[in-house]
Amino acid sequence: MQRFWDDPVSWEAAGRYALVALALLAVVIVFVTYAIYFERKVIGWMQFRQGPNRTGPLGLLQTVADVAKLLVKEDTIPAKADKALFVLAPALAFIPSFTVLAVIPYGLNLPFADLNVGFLYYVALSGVTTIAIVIAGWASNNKYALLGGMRSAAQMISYEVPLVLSVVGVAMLTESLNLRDIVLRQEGYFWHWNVFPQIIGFAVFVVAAVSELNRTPFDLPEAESELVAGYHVEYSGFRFAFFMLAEYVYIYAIACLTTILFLGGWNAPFPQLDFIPGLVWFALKFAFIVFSLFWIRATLPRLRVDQLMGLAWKALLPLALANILLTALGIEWLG
Amino acid sequence: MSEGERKRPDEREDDVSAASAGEQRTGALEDGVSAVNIGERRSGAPKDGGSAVSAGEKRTEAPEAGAAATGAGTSRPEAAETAADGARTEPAAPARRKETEEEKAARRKAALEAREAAKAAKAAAAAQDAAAQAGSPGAAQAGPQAASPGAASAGPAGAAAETNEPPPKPPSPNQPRLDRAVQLLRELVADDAVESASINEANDHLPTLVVRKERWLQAARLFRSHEELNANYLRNVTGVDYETHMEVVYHLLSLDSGHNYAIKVRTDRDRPSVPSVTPVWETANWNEREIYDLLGIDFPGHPDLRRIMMPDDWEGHPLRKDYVPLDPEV
Amino acid sequence: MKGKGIVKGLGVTLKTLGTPKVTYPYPDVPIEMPDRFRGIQYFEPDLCIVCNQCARICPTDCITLTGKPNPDPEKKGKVIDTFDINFEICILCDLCTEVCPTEAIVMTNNFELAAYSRDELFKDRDWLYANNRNIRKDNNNIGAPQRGGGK
Amino acid sequence: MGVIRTEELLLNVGPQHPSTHGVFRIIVKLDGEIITEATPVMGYLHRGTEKLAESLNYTQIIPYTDRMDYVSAMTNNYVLVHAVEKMMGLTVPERAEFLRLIVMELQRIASHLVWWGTYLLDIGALSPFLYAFNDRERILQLFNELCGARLTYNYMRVGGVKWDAPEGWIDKVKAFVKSMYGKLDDYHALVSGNEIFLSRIKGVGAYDAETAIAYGLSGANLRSTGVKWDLRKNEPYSLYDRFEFDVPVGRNGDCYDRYVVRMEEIRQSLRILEQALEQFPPEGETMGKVPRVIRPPAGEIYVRIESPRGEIGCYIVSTGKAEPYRLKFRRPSFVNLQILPKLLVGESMTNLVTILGGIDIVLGEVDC
Repeated sequence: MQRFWDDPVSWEAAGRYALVALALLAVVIVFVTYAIYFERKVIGWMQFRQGPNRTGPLGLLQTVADVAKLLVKEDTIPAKADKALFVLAPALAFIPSFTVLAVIPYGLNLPFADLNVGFLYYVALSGVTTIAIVIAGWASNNKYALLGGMRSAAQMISYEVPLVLSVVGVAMLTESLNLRDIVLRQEGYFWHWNVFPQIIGFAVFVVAAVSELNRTPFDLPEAESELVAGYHVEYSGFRFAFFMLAEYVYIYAIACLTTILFLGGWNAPFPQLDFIPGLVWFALKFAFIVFSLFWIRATLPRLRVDQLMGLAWKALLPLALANILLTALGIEWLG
Repeated sequence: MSEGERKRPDEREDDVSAASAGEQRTGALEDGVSAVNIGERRSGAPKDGGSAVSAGEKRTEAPEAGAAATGAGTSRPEAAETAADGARTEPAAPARRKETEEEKAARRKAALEAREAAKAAKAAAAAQDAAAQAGSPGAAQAGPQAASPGAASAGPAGAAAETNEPPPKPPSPNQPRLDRAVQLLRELVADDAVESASINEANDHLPTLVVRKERWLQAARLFRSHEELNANYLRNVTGVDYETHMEVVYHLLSLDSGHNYAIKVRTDRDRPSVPSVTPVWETANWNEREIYDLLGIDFPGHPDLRRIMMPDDWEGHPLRKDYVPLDPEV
Repeated sequence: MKGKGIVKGLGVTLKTLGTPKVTYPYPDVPIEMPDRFRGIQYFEPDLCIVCNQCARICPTDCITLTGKPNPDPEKKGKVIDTFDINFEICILCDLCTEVCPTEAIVMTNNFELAAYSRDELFKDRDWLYANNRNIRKDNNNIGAPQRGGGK
Repeated sequence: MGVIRTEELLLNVGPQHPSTHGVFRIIVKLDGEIITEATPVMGYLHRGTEKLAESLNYTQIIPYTDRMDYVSAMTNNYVLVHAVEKMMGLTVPERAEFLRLIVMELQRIASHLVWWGTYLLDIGALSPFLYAFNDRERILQLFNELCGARLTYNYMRVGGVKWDAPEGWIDKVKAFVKSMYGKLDDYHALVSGNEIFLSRIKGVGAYDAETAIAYGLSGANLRSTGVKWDLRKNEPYSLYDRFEFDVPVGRNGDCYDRYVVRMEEIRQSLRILEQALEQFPPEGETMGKVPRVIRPPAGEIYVRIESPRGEIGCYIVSTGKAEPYRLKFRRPSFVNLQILPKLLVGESMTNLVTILGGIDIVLGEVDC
């Protein structure tokens, strides 16, 4: 769809853009709806429970009902909150989460915006969400929210460094930051995928990505048992829904990104399985990553703040740097 | 029933003098288990008069016992106390008692329940040497509970000077420990540190000491640090409102030897105050706050004496017997 | 090695993913309570001899009852007139059924008491009489040696 | 750096907070995330049990003890009836005593399971809570069959127990004990080796034996420092002197040791249960000879037993009436909690939760 860029400026073209964007929005919303459902189901099953099963057949409408409830709920703003910022924060968290999706290629012929710095674009925009979380924590005028916001700022900034550095190896191999090129570089079967030459980078990326998502075991900004709900403790109704939505859209984005950067995007793992369309492969890998995130959430306890920082700066950063060095040496010696 | 008792303390003095005449009534227990004693006595050798005498003796033996002074033949602590106080001043210990229908009921029941309760009493006394029972079973059964605290109690006149036990009682296994503790307190704290000392036989022969309030802090330090006593663990602190006075009970334990002690410190009821032992055992901290909160006993020396259970602006101290809730519905 | 414990933990949760679930669809399928379950009392007015024992033993004073002279002049004693249990404060401790000499008040296995108003929790003798399903069979087991109990 | 002015943050944790296990409140002063001062506030669940008891007879008090430490109601039942029995010199039939011991040990397991699940939840793991409650549910089911309630049992009576074991119950307990060993291994596999979890609790909230004794700690809180003091062994009550079991102790007195001690206690309880179920008398009375109206002789008594949380004591002053003149419970949670402010200073907000959870309190008992 890169060719959109070359289209003449016309109502027809604009209409097509809008349609495709809306279609993507619909896909993402459906994903978020069922990701939440799926997460609750998986975690339920892992805990001898059924998960949601009462709203709609098999509980399929549970999330729909939840969202509907959130949307019609009373919108409360604490009296002493900074109203402008309080209102701004959810939007600021939500908008970048959608915009980053523009650069994700789902198949060879299915890229949206084929930026040549696709990965940088992702990192840059997702950083805005951090600001939104800090703003939310501050504007709520609540001590728990403030602590959550502060934790979030420290955590997001710390983990963005190893996150970016861990991908440098991939970029060096590909000699591009264009996400489509990165997949094309992994053309072939599973032994061609970046995950093997970049195993250290992959490990660092996964840990840093989970942390960027604020999910267990790195969910300190909203650590329930300590900070009640962290930065969004004062939010309710649709403002809270926006934070929730942003979180799950980022899961979507990170899962896509991991698939693209390390798992060969839409490529089939074995030559025998080539007949299955690339989009299906993409979806499968994507689903596996999402499942892993839920699985981790069902199992692991939470880190402590100092350990979190220690992990980022003392373990992940050196590893990421070592990975760059090794990649460079590898390229130099093995070609 | 309890309301009636509430009023009693006022008339206490009269009661005391009045009751002194009626010593025969000492056995006037209400009914049930305690009533057994009467039944036993009645069926046993001693007639009423005789039993009264023995009960009177027991009472004089047990001035420290507070509620434990069962021998006073009373089920009401203020009466027990009165009796005990009386005992200290005049050896002919008075007992005031409402005889009336309660006792009649008791008598009626006594025949029925005597056997069961006697068995219970026997079991309670079982810890004592069998010899004593064999020697005088009737006597042993007549008032085992009363006798047991009294067994090792200090002298009647409140001198608390001798801790030797009256001859008929066999020594408790913990008697030497009690004696030693008393001796140590006398030597190292002050001559008058111990008001009385006894063995609480029902409670695994627990050595029980009543320590003078003024000496309590020193005594506590001694208990904590003396290598023989070495009571390094404070199990429990309880405040009790006996309506005539307040009492704080400390249960001490030496984790090394496994020895237990119970220490009681008495204080008057109008301005109750007991020195805090929080500097000695940290455990006392919240316990004393709780006692302050619920009973209103002051603990000078406590680092942070505030209410702990009730709201800060609560009026009164609920566990006091004369507490009247502001709103009776609550 | 680091991470072994985490992997082991992940294994346990993954294993659980496939095990049978233990939850049950409660409001759709009623829960069968064991016979001894202490639920809302059932009251049989004809058996009551107005001995007041239940009201006296009640630790929370939630039982109030009044009797009236037996309408049948042939018989002595009283019969029950009103009998109310306040389920706001009843703790279903089983003591009233334990002391009842005639088993006029017994426990049932019903436990659903939720109501929108506190007033609805004040149950009178008719309501308690109508609560006649799932009545407990064995009511006053205290101390009684049971046939075949245990082993 | 002196140019940046910082101020302490006064944070009110509780009484409504996910990790205070009820309605406990701590006012903490924070410097950043480091606690400089902690002031516990309690009493939100104070129901005046001791005051109420003064107007109730002993049988009526038993349901109230259920509600003190509602996670371990059986041991509360026991401490009261045991005190009264001791005062009256009653003997309890062996079968009843066995039943009491079995339910108390089951209760200890159930209570430790609740602790384990909620502790892990405090630390951020979701699943252990459900795993623990799944197995606890089986114990509650057993209790439900035995005495008709799942939480507030009102099972024990002065002189015996209310119900004899129903048919097949003993076999069910046996089956449970057998399967619980395997479950315990699962628990260990699930979290005990988890590096994140270990790094969260190792070395956190440590104190030495001397401090523990000075603060009157009991139960696992005391044993984690290496003091081998278990009332079941040191001052045996009930039938505990008939069974073989070990008293696990720790060394460093930190949260990790407390964790290990409690987990091991579950195993030891299972051992006790195995032996008790083996020796369970096939027949016999479950209620001793007790006067119709329970009137302990005038006097006083302090008895103590080992509850899952430590030494629970009962001090009764009786004047020979059917109601106690004064009834005081020594609640282990209340006493153990005293050390909290001392432990918290210098720790982070995250460790507040870890340490508080590690002490294992039940608010019904703290506030009584």
